[in-house]
Amino acid sequence: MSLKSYVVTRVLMTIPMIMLLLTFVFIIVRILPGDPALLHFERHVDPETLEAFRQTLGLDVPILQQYFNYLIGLPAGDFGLSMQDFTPISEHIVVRFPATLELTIYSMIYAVLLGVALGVKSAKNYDKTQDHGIRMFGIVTYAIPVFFLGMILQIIFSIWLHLLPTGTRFDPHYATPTTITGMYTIDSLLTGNITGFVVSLRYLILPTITLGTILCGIFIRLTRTNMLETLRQDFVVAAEARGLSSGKITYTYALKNAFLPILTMIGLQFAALLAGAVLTETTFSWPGLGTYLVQRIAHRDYTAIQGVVVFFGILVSIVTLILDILYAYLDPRIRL
Amino acid sequence: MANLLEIQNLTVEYKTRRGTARGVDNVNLNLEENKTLGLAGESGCGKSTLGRSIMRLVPYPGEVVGGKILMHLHHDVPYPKGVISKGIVNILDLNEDEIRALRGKEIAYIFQDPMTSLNPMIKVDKHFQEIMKAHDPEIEEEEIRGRAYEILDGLGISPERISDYPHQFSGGMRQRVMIGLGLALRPKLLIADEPTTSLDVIVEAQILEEIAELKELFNLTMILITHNLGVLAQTADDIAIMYTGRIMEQSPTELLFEDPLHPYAKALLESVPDVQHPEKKLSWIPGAPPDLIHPIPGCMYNPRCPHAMDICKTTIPDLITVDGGRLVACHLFRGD
Amino acid sequence: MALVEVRNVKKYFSVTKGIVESLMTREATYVRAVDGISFEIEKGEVLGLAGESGSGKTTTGRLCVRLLRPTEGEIIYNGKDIATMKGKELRRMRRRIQFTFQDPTSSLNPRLKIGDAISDALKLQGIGSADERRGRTDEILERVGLSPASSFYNRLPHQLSGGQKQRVVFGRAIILNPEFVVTDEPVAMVDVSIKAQILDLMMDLKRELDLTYLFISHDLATSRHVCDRIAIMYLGKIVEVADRDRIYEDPLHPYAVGLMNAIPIPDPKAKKAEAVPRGEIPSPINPPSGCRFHPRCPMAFEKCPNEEPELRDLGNGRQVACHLYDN
Amino acid sequence: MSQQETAISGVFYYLIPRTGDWKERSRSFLIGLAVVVIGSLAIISAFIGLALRSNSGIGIYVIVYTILCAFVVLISDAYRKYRIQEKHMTPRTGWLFLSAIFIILGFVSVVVGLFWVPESEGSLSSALVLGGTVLGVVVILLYDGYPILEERGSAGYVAMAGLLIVFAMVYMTAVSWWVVPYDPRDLDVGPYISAPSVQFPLGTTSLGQDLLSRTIAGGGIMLQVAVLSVLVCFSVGVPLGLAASYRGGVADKATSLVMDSIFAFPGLVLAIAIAAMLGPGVVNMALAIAVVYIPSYFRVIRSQVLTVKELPYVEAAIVLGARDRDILFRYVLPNVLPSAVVVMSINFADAILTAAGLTFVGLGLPVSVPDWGWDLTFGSHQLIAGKWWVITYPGLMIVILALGFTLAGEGLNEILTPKLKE
Repeated sequence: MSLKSYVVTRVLMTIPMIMLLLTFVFIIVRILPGDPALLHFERHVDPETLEAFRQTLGLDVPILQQYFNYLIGLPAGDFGLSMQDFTPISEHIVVRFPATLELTIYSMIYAVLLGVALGVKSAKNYDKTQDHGIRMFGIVTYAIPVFFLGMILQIIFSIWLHLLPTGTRFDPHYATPTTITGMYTIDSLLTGNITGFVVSLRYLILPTITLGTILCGIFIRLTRTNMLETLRQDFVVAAEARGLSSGKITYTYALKNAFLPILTMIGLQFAALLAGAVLTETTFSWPGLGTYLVQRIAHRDYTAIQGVVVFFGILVSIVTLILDILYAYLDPRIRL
Repeated sequence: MANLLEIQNLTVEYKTRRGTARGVDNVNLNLEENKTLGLAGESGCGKSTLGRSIMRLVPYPGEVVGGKILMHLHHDVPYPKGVISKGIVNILDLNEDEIRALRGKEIAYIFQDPMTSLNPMIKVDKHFQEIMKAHDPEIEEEEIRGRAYEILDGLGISPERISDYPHQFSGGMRQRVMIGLGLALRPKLLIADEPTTSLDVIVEAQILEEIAELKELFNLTMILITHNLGVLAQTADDIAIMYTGRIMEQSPTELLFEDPLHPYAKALLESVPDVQHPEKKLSWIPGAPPDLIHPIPGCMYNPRCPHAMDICKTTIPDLITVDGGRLVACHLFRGD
Repeated sequence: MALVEVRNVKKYFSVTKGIVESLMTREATYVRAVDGISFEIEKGEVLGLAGESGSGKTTTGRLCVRLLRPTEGEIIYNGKDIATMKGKELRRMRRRIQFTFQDPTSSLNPRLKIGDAISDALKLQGIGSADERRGRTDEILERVGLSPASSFYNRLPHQLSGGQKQRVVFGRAIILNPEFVVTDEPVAMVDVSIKAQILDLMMDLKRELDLTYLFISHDLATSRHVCDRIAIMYLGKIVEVADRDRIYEDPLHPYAVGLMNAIPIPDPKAKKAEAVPRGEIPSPINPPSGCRFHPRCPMAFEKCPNEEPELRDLGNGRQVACHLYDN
Repeated sequence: MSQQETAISGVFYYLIPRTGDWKERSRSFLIGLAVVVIGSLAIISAFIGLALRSNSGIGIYVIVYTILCAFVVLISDAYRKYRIQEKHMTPRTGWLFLSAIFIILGFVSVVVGLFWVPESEGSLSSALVLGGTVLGVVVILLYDGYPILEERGSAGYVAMAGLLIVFAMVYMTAVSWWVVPYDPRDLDVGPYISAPSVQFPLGTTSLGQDLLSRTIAGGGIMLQVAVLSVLVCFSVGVPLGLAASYRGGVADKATSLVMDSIFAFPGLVLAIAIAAMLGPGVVNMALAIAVVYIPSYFRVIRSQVLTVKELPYVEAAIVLGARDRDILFRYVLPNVLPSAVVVMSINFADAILTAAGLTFVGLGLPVSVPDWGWDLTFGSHQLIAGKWWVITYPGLMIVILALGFTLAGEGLNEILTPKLKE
């Protein structure tokens, strides 16, 4: 199959997946509970208020029509209105998403770097103490609830040692970097605001370590398994038999061959990363989409919950799509 | 003629969880220059392990535990940190850098499965670059290409295919690439480990033919490891028959086929189907080889041997020289 | 009448394509593993099927036991077409036609005792009570040389040697009293010193149980020792069929000639191989036009790339598909 | 080995653990063993010490009763082995016998519980049944499972460690209500958020609850949610995977697409959406989690079935006349179940972590029920004041429980699906 037709197929495959997802979320939020409007008001309200409430949110029309309105609105960026204050959810997303994105990007980089480094170390020392230690580290980090790790780090580095700040993204004593992308570290660099960069980076460190550490176990395991598998292959022995050095073989052969699975895993783990971000943000009062979602839960703001969930879903689909295409482009065995 | 390679009392052990198995047990072997030695035996007899230990590439968990592998170097072999001076060197005494300098440059190894012996992620020309750069970091890109073209052309692969990936080649072509890589630096010794076993009979004949031609052209000394005695009959000058990690008999090819001395060699030859003699009654050896983790005392062949005597069950027969420089390890030939 | 009659059988495997690609190109891509072959096997005969990997010989064997369903054509067994059989009828037919696999290790369930592996055949066919099945299994174990049966019955496959496993596979194949057994490379995975042991077992079983074999092997030297007739396949086609001695001593088809020349001979005094065909077997997705062997054939002439030769009878039970022998 | 003359001496023979030769052991193994044994003894004696001054007053008796149950199982197991050795029992009837012992013990425990403290309305009974069963299973695991696991080397030890941690946690939770020093629901048993002291060894919460009692008793909700969600996942995912992949065709493609879509979704976010709509409750939480993890089972089973279907020995069965259902139940199912068990074990850890996450974002149970997730959530508000103990102990408990399941899954994975051997 040619790369072009693969890309087309893959893009076409994403559409039914997103549709399925939208429908699924719609069913959960709008149909399962019966009447989300009634659910929103915990106590009894008078019928007129309820009716007006429904009308504003577009919940008064038949369910199928609601479904179509929702499908038609999405491509235009219409994620509906919040039940709490009737503001468009898309506005909140625009404001808060950069914070989440910044956190996830740094965490992913940290997780991949740490995971791959430890994985390589582990594979090179196969079945030795270091290998067992690193694998144990991977297993233990997998078993720690992300918010628990966040709290422990917060106590140690922020409260006891006063080394790093915590809570929110930026120090109120300084001017917030000018918004370009919404990601403070990038914005401050773009505007040449070094203080802003350092401050925002200091605020990022703890959440990034928290989220990244939880995730790095998977990359450790993946790198280790793939490297061991590659090092076991005939062509590695064949390369050794030709006099290539073991360092060269480890890094250019084994690591390079392990790179593609890692790429795939980055795509798969992006979803886990967003899920972890929800909890990390809440722990560190990081003003991203995750905290927004949790706040909306407390307010029983079901339309907002739906909007954020759908946004996350679409985001994941697109990231996976891009990585899949990248994979196909990089693997010589697929490119014919 | 002088010996290119002398193996003295070589013992290789595999330490597994179940126990220790001697893959190669006290083997002595001399290899004359410009000759082809066939190493034959059934699966698990240690012939591949023996070949690999010459390269110091015994697969994990195997380990050379004793003996010497002496190689006669006709000229100094430089490597990045020094020079191995000419004369006789013990391969087992070399350090990592030194043995790496010999691999590919003085000794080439061809593996059984061409499908897995080339790195699927890199192109064929990259394979050539790697081996040449490993032994001569200063070599020019141009020269690499030129030499690779020349070698591939000699093997019937058109030069424009040099920038293809391995998966774009058929099995026979890949094995030719492997041979080309092996001979790229004009080594003295070629160890071919079942080079045609995974190939079809026509391609097998083609490749054996090509190897024979290249041997003449490059003045190679060759060790051909195979279970197929038919292949050896046509190509080897001498044949060593192995069983349970020991050499049972070593004889010039014609003498071996005419009058095998060791009962095992005799039985093995009688079990080979011969397309030219359909009237030949095929025989077989009863029983199975002993488990090497629980070796039996004396000659390991004694439970299957029709001539087994009491001494066979207690004493390991030495490899002794009998008429005309033939070597045999059997108590039947004690008195000679 | 022949016991098995294969008439113009084809087996195409479709190559998986993307959704888009299948929309863009009309023509489906197929691997033509077997592309119109016909042959017959007489009762009590051993027909050898030889050829290189990719020639379609294993697919042919699998078609004959209906592990695969032919795309086209008929397989007449005892007067009945088994190519289209289904359900109960097919299950009953399976008692008569058996198959042995190349790799005895993977064709035995690693968790099943070998006795159970053999008696499973009876259980699957619903034959006999538990005691009867046990008795019959013991009999079969002894029959294939795994005696005493009681010491072998409870062993697991990994406790047996390669040769013993192949014996179990044969035991499983004969317990249903078949007439016709397709053996796919039965000695390819066993060591040379016990090859003859398996072949002896095969021939003993044939004599005692009146079996008919389709013996699939790439090893022509072995085939020469066991087969009565040999059919040579190339790229999904049969190129030559003849009695054993004729085909080895006087092969007609240029491919058969090349194949014979390439066989390694365990005799240092024998002549070296000569006139081995160039190149390698091409992909069966887009086989060459006309005679499929023509790009590699030393004798090819203008007719070969254009016209496909038919398998024609030259008398004496000899059939060749080559334009050199067009009258 | 079969020279036992009487049943008594035979049983006694099998009571001696089969441990292999001590001289062959490496020193690190012996040190490790000593650490494990001393550690376990310390924890057990601390637990018994706690039980002696329990709030219910009968804590120590509850523990003694469950140990008695384990002892009965131990003797029955030795008897079973003796009978099998003497060929009076087949392995099959041996296991039936053992199951019967378990059922009888369970029944006795129910009756004992009901008559001992009738006003507990069966909660004592369930504590006794669960506690006794868990200790019994641990005995079987140590006696019969250990030799099997030991053969597999380090993977065996990992699996063993994981399973023992899990069983220890389950046992602790099962008998917790009867051994804790204070009622974990009671407010104001001590000062608000006091640091660890003699009276409150782990300190108190912001509502004045005893943290030690809550830490011991707090696993119940999480375990219930985890067990329930894993059961739902398993009983939906496995049959669905089998059916879809075995039949193939459009149904398979459609189901796979749905499963892949769910799988690609951020799990916790989906669980949050579902749990938010379903409202609080053990069953609702379990369902929310189950939906997220069904695809893991489906995918593993599906890929396994597709592999197994092509195995030569399955083809051999087809040639022998096996029908589809023969193949599915006799060949495919036994081969894919080990993978499902591995997924299940890892899935327990996932379920526990997700449950904790749901509680953390405010979708948990009412605060009166002792739950590690809640204590952690509440404790997070006290963090800024440096009150570390409120979160540390419940958090550690979650980690240990999830770690137990992960270790068990990791070990079983290596044992049951051999991939990277030697």
